[in-house]
Amino acid sequence: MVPVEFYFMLACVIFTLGLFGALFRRNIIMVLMSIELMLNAVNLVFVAAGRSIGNLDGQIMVLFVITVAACEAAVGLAMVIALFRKYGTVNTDILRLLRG
Amino acid sequence: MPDFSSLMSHGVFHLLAGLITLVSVLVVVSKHPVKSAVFLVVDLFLLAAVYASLESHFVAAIQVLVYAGAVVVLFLFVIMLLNLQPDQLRGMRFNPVEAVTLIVSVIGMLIMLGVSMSGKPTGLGDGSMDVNAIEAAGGNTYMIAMKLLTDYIWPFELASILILLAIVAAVVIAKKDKKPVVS
Amino acid sequence: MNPYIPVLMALLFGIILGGALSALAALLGPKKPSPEKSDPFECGVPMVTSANEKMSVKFYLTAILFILFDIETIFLYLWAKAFPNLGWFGVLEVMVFMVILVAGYIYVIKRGALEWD
Amino acid sequence: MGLTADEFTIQFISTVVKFSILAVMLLQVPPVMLLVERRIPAFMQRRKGPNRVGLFKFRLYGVMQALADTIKLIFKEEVVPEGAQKVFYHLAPVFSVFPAFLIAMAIPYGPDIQVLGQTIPLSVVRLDVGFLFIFAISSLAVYGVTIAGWASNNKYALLGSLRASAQMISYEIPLGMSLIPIVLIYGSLDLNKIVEAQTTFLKWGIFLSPISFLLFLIAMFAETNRTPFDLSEAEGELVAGFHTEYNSTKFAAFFLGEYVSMFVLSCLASTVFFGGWQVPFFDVRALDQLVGLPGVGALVGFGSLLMKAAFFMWLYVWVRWTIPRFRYDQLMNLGWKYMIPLGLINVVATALVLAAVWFK
Repeated sequence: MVPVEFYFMLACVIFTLGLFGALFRRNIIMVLMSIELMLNAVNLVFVAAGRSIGNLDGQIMVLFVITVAACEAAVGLAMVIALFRKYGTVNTDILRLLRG
Repeated sequence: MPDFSSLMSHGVFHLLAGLITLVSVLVVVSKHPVKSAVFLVVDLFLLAAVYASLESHFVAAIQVLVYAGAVVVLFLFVIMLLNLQPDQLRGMRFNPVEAVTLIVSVIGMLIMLGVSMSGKPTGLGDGSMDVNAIEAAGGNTYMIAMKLLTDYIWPFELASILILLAIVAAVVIAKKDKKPVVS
Repeated sequence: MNPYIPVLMALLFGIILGGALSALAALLGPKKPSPEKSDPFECGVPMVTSANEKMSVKFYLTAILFILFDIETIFLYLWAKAFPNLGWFGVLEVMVFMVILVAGYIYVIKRGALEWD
Repeated sequence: MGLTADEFTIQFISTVVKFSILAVMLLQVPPVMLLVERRIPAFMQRRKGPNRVGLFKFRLYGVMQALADTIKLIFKEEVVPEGAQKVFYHLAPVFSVFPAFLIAMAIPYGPDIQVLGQTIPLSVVRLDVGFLFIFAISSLAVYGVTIAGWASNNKYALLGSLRASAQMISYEIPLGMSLIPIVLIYGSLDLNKIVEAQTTFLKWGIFLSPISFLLFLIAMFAETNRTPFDLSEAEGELVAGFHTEYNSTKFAAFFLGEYVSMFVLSCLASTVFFGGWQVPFFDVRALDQLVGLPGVGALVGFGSLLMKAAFFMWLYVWVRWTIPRFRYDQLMNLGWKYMIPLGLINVVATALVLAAVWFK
């Protein structure tokens, strides 16, 4: 069987890539997508660890993480729409300038 | 006879891991948001394959159903609605806060990797719930359902409140009123 | 045998078939390109406005409500699977769950978020 | 894996055989429907329809029309519109083809058969999650439509694709909800177990949960973008919808995806509501002993399922030429304001009745 550490390593890589995207992209939608990537890395750890120690709580956690992620995407994108309507852009640089 | 199935699961894992890493990079660096979204679908699908290889059938199914089939559709819709054009990657502009955060996160990742690799690798089989035992108890989905509705009642009910809040919030934020409020 | 082996086969078959159909179009058939032919179709008149127009926010609201109801459906499936063993207790739990979500649904309807005019 | 090498070989070979037969069968659906979609309406409207294309002197009621159309489609010139997103334009047909083929794998086409002492199920994929697998894969079908419309750089295609995808996701919820009572009643997500539970006529899903059937039927028509819900290609308004700019074999790919998914949904409806491979009034599996030839029962069961599916395919055509198209606001109202509440009420009512009967 594949050691559980391999899954953790994969999750680390995905998480860091997601973090990179969340920090270095200008587009809010890209930032949200990167956050989805990070959440998926967490899910992977939950599933692999749950499988490794032999209970199903990890999988139930994933169910809740997915619920939270869907709600986050819904509300986050609603905010993107509202911002776009108000300022005509979804670029984080410009939105930062507007902060004052 | 060499352990064929172990070899196979290693091969499957490494193939999937390589593909996932590649596609994740593409998600993050693609210039056009639509391309990123499509790569994200592929990425989520591949992760579902990883879950399936871990015998987490239910999680694999909802991963495809909710993430790939719903959340990314929403992303695509918004990108198309706003008609976003390709944007530039944040070039070489130096931003100290972000640079420091990234360096710290990479160091943190290396530490995590070091810690997890320092110990003796634990096989997944160690103490894991036997797949046959789960099958005998009624299958993965059934076990999750029973656990969710007995041990996890409060999170379950709270999830409904969370969804309710998300529905209300999304409608309030995104919906334009027909008549703007006159102040 | 791993139940996902056939899934993989079907996936590969579907992708290869789709890819082949997509690629064949370029290989077979004549190629006589002309500027008129490759214009985007606009009922024969020159293109008036570009295809990149902003769309109604309704589509977006539909998609977001879809996600949230999709999750609700998944929870209901889990309950349905465990229904015979949970008895009245499970029914009660799901009733509470549903009442909360129906409140959200009624809000959406009352607010007119699903009015297509 | 718990299997010896021999057992593994048998399982693997049988999977490959089943898969090949199924794939070949599914590829026959569009050509057959090509003809059926012309002959049946012609019959309904007292026309003759295409009946002249034949091989040499044999016209065979125009059977060769399907072949002629296919050949014509293959040798058309491909025209890629100017300003199209090239990669996605070529990728979209792939996205629309593979979900339908994947779902088809999960449907049980007959009772289990015994080959060399091993039980071979007559569905290619049998998963613990059953229905959820089908919903998961079918929710991926939206991408083909969305990407095709967006990549074409054509406003009709974009409008058509947005309409079609909004419609598909809206009706996915009633589709999912309509099957929850079925899971409650039969206590399983596994399609094969559901079929096996429908032993007699009166245990068919349509009699135990008629409202589910109604919801499923409507959602099924909407999911495949067929009349009366073919808003995505309302030809008076939107030319041809999301595949306006597609021609040649790329159009054939969309055509294939549409008809295969229609067929698969027909099979699913027959499986869940009409007893699948069961034949009313006698057990198909007893046929093996009765005739003394193994596999006869499976064959009869397969035929039974195909006939039920053919009925639904015919229904698709019948409805197309009978009922006018909905308006888009009516379509969305029907989905969100009538079918979802009805689905929820159906679930609650079924649960209460079952709880009252089972738990006392």
